[in-house]
Amino acid sequence: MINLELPKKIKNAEFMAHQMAVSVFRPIARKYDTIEHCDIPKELIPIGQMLSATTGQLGSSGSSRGEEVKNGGNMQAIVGTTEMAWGCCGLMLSIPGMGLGNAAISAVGSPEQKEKFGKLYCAMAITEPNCGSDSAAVQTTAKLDGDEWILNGEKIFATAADRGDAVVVWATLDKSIGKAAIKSFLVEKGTPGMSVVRVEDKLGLRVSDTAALLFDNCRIPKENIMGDPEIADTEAARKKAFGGVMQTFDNTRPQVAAMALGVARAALELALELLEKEHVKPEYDKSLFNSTALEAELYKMEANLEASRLLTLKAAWMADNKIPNSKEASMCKAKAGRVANAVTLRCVEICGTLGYSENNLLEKFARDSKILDIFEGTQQIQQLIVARHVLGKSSKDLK
Amino acid sequence: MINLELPKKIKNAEFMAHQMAVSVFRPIARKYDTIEHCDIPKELIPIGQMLSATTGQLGSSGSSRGEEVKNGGNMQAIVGTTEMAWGCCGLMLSIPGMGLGNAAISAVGSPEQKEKFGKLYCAMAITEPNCGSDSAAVQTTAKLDGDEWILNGEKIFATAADRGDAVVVWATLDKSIGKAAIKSFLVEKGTPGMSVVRVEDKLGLRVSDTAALLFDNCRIPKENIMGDPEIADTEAARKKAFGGVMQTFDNTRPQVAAMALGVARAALELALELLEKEHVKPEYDKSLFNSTALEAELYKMEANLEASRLLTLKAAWMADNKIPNSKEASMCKAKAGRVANAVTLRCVEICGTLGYSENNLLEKFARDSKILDIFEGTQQIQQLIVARHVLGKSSKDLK
Amino acid sequence: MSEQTADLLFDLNLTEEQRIMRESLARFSDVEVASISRQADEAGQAPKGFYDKTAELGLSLLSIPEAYGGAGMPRSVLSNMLNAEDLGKGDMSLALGSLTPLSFVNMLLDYGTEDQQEKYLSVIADETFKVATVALMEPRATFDATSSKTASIETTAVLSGSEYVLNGEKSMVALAEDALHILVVARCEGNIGAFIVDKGAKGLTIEKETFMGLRPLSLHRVVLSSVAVNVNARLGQESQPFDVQRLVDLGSIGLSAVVVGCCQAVVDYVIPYVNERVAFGEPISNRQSVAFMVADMATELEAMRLMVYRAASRAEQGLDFHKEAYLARVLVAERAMEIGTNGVQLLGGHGFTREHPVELWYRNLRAMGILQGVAIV
Amino acid sequence: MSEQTADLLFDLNLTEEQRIMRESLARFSDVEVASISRQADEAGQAPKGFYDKTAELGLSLLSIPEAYGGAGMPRSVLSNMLNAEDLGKGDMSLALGSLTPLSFVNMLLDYGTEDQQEKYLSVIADETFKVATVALMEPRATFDATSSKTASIETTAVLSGSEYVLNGEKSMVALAEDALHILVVARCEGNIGAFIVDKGAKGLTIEKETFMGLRPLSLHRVVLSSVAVNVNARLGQESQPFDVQRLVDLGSIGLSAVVVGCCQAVVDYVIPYVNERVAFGEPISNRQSVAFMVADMATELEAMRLMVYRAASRAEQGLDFHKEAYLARVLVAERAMEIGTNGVQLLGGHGFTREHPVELWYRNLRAMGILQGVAIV
Repeated sequence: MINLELPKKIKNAEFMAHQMAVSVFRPIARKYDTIEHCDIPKELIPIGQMLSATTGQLGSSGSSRGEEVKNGGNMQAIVGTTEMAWGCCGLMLSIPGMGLGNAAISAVGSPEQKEKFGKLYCAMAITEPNCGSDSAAVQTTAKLDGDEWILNGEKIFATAADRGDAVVVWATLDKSIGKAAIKSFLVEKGTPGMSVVRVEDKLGLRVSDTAALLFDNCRIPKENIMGDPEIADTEAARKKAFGGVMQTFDNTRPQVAAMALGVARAALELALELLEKEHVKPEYDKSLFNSTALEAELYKMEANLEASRLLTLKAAWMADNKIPNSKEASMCKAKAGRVANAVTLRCVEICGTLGYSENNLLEKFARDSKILDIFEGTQQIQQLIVARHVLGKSSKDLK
Repeated sequence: MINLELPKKIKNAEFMAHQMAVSVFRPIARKYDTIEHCDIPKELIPIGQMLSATTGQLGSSGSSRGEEVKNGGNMQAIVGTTEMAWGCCGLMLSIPGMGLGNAAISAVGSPEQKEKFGKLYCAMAITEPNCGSDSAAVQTTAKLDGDEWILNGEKIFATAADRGDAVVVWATLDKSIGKAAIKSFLVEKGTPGMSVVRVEDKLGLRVSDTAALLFDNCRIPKENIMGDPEIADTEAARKKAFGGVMQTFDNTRPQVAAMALGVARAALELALELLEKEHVKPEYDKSLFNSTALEAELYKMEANLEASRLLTLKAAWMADNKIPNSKEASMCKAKAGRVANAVTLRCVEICGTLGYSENNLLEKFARDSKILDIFEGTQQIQQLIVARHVLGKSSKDLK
Repeated sequence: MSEQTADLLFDLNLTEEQRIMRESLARFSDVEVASISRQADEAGQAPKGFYDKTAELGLSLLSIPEAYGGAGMPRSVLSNMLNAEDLGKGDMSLALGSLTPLSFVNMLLDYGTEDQQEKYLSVIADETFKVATVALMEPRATFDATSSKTASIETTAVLSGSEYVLNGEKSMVALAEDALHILVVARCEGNIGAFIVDKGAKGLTIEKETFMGLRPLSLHRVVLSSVAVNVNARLGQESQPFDVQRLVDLGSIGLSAVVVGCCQAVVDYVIPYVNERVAFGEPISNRQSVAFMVADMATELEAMRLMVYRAASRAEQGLDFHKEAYLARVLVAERAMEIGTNGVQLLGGHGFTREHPVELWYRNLRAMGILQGVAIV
Repeated sequence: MSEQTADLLFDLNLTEEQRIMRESLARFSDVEVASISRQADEAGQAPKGFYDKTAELGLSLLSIPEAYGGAGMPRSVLSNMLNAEDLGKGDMSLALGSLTPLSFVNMLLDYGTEDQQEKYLSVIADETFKVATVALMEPRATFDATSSKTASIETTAVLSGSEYVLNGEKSMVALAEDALHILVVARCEGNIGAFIVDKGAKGLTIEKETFMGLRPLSLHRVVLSSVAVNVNARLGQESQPFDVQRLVDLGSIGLSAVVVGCCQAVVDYVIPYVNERVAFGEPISNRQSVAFMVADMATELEAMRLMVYRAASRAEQGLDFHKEAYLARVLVAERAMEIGTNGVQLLGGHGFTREHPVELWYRNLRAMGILQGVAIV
């Protein structure tokens, strides 16, 4: 039966995450935004330990159990992420042990790899200076030399690559082959030949470290390749191999949408709080054009935010029910990303000097939100994916 | 010195056009919208005679005289068109003798052609069933057979082609050559082989006749070709030949923008009138977010309309001053087209039952305005042209 | 309505009954509604016999108690919403017309006394289409029935002996000319009440109104000039006063559902069109400006649908649904009208002609920004 | 100001003087302003000596009468606007900082008595940068100085003997800490007045405020706790009362001009970037989603500029310009903030880093939605 309310179990998870956001994240959000570059914030260490011990809420894959569940790990991860991002999205991304690399290892790592790297804080390095959303254009190479892989290349925008214990690195076995030759490799911190070139100064999410890495004849053990070391030789197998890589995005995109929901709701709630002090309170008791401009703006923001939330929940529900959700994952990311950016910016504007000031978190939310419409595929990439699904187009026809 | 006010001369022309719109067009606008298909509305015949006798305000090309004028025929045509469209855009397009074909003849016709066809009501037939904004894809053929051209093909969306006395038809001398082989031909009404297939039923601009024409071995005299009958054989000459064809758009696009301005301003004024009866009156005395939703909406519409108006005036001013204005012509058409559609629709909405009702003209303006964002190049085509200019792209790079 | 809902799982699946109903309504909507949409628009009315066909679907009958000749099924806002969506996909005007008696039925089920239900519902419960309608809106730009606190409703009902005397003007009343009963919403002693006015009442004038869209719906101006009705014609009792907010909210859900159906029709129509239409040597859907517009339409349509479903499912569960219905309306109004506009834009000049249905949807979808409160769910 | 303007032709050409000034300011803006924009943002202040360099341009001096040490040129809103645009292209904060004394000068030229002009303007007319500023805004979300009819200005001035006593809080006051004089706008006997408060006045507290953007501008909270000023410190006389609306309108024109300059910088930066950046085998500018975004930015920038030029040219001609300034602000606010956002979006992840200036423009351009009324033109 159609029901779009969250069940108690999920509500409880939401409540717990919210409590953590209120008590741990919010009080230190401004402080670490100002500090910007630092080690793992100490307040996050117990949280990392706690989350690693339970099912990692941030690692979205593989969480739904064998039993027939309709509202499982994906939905739970959505509400958890939303609440933590409500607290501070930058801090959430800085929780040790909750890296994107960890998610990849738990999804496609071998038992040995899970054993060895599962407890570490693992970053993910995909993007390169000359390939943004074009994941198939990886130029970093991996060459087998006896019992070792030799990695060469440069990676940018690797979240937690400076603070992490290890990095999952995408590299190609053979540039001439394309997608099918792209594999991922586990590189431990301190491996000779891997160096952090710089940690980025950013507009927002300042507490989260975003590093550029250089691989200069970096040698790692042969068994540190993830998945099948062979290059698929049929078109179908090639597609499948790269598809596996791309599929992780179907799980992570709703997660980024959830971050966007959290940040945007945080901004909207704070704006309402500030406005209520000046006796502005939306009552939903007049039609849009019979309201004040401020009320109308608040209603429109709330409507778009709620719409984004429902799209995101749907994508998660589909994943929990093993229904392919690539289109819906991009739909929710596209809408939540642009809505969150628009909402946080509008909240700054409607709160005037208070919104623009560092005395409140609104301006921080507006800075943090921009990247949520960019990473894990920009707005434009999401539109492309949705359009290909809807129109039945290949990536060759619709570029 | 920078001045964006209209000089007295132009203001006077504006005033006269407005008077005509008020006294002739407005009173019969609803009537002819309802009748839809009819002969030339009799009320327009004296207007056509009057305008033909003076400089045709609708024929935008060739109107600026030899003397050094800064505010000449183009600007005058803009304000005249705006005011007439304010009255009723469909009626304006139905004024006999003011067809797009007339503009083409006065721009590129030979003295003999001007003599013979100048006094007739001439339509223009460019679009074909399988080419919309892609003017270079013309499939209608013209073949020289002794002293006659034989035309074969089908044309659609030819304004005034049913009511007009003659049609300017675009046809290709050789499909394999492309743009350079496209020429225009004068075909008199009643020529055997040319028939009106149908007159379109439309969403808006109902009084204006939009016809589909069939050419089935239609023979016309050899001298009815306009411009050079030879096919340019160098790349540069080819570009120039087709460029000449395309250049007429640089003159007509600001004219369509002017129509959009007129229709949108008509809607906004009527909405204000209806709202004032219910004691809503924008005073510009509060900041946007301290206004009511209705006021804020009115301010935003007015700002965008004024912006479109200034862009259009700039394009006309450039033309009057012989400054190439292809980019600006597309900019003003793009913005005025989308703004006019949005404004007219919003006026319907904010006036509720009154806006949606046939008792007022708001709903008609909202129907009429849609095509203004489509014909003479859709919104998307204008964006393409502006983008090519701004980014320095060829039509091959940016499709 | 239950006070507290069970701990349901988040679910987007239909019940088996809903699934079967959808299948049959989808077929009906396609074969009997969409196929006559253009003809009805040009004629400005539904073809003869059309509404009797819809009566056979039993839409108004379902939740009328068996004692009064109905099917006696529990009223389901969700199922009604799904029906509205399916019919709306065929044609908005014909959908709203078909469901007009249901709005009257729903108001009587919610607020009518037993006597009122018996008297009026047994008339509606018929195999041929019996018309009753609700008159809420008034002909003013700033009219707003969203809140009973506003003074926007100017039609008045004044108690005089054993009668209420009604004065005022109502607008956009569907099928009023054929209606056996019109439920008129009016101000009465500082409150808002609803009064059943019978066909042919003295002082009642009904004029056809024509609009940009919804032309076959047959909308009317209803002028009440000292129309007297018996006190028994006032809906509801002291204990359960008539709630105009609820009427408006259910109206938002119902209209939004019809509109979601229509937007689905737009999306379904433009996709093959842009894939087949060639310009500059390729299907126009190979261009990002076209493809992204379609992607956005599909995304917003999905978002609209989920918003409407949530409001309806809360209503069904007896949870408060005012805010959800309000926000659904805000989103649907903005996006649906945009989809209507883009439908024409994607077809270019062809979209402007009446050869294609997009111009009709352009006109009809604007109603989402205008209409308020007819409780067809 | 003349009462009635001559019948000028529509014209977008600059005067010869303006053309020459543009050339030299464009060079200055590029070499001396844009080059230090990032450094100043990170430092949260203009580099030492920067403002003295701008003083050499004579921006504040130009229209100060020769008798007080100025150049005695007629004040030109148009020329000032062009200067603001050119400086804004280099950096919004540094532009607004450079022009801050001019806002004080302009207010004195418009409303000051001869005595006031002599006393205060001769201090400003100096080859080194002398700071005076205007304090209008207050730290509230709904603060609105657009209308003198609103009660939005809460700072008060109460006449007590030969003094006015000022109480209240002002926000976003540029360069207040270094200001020799602060012109404080306050409510006084039901009207709005402007009062010159000198540096170090008793009861005056100045605190640094930090914002999302405009970080080098050095904005301050100015708290007035029973600050007493002589009656002669009240700007203007009975005959020409201080006009807060005019202040706000000139402020809109000036800020809009600075913002137009900044938007030009964004457009100029993204064009080569998207032409050079390759993804999926081609420059990203070959994709319609990217190319159309740039086309739209360029179109709206042109529209913004024309709106601002029109308002300024009307002010220059002595025509009423309130509505034009108001509408220019409405358009510029919406579009400039959009251009700021799209600047980052076009650079993708790179735009999010502080290696590129787009994130700085993203932050600075939001000020267009916040700041009100500093008459720098």
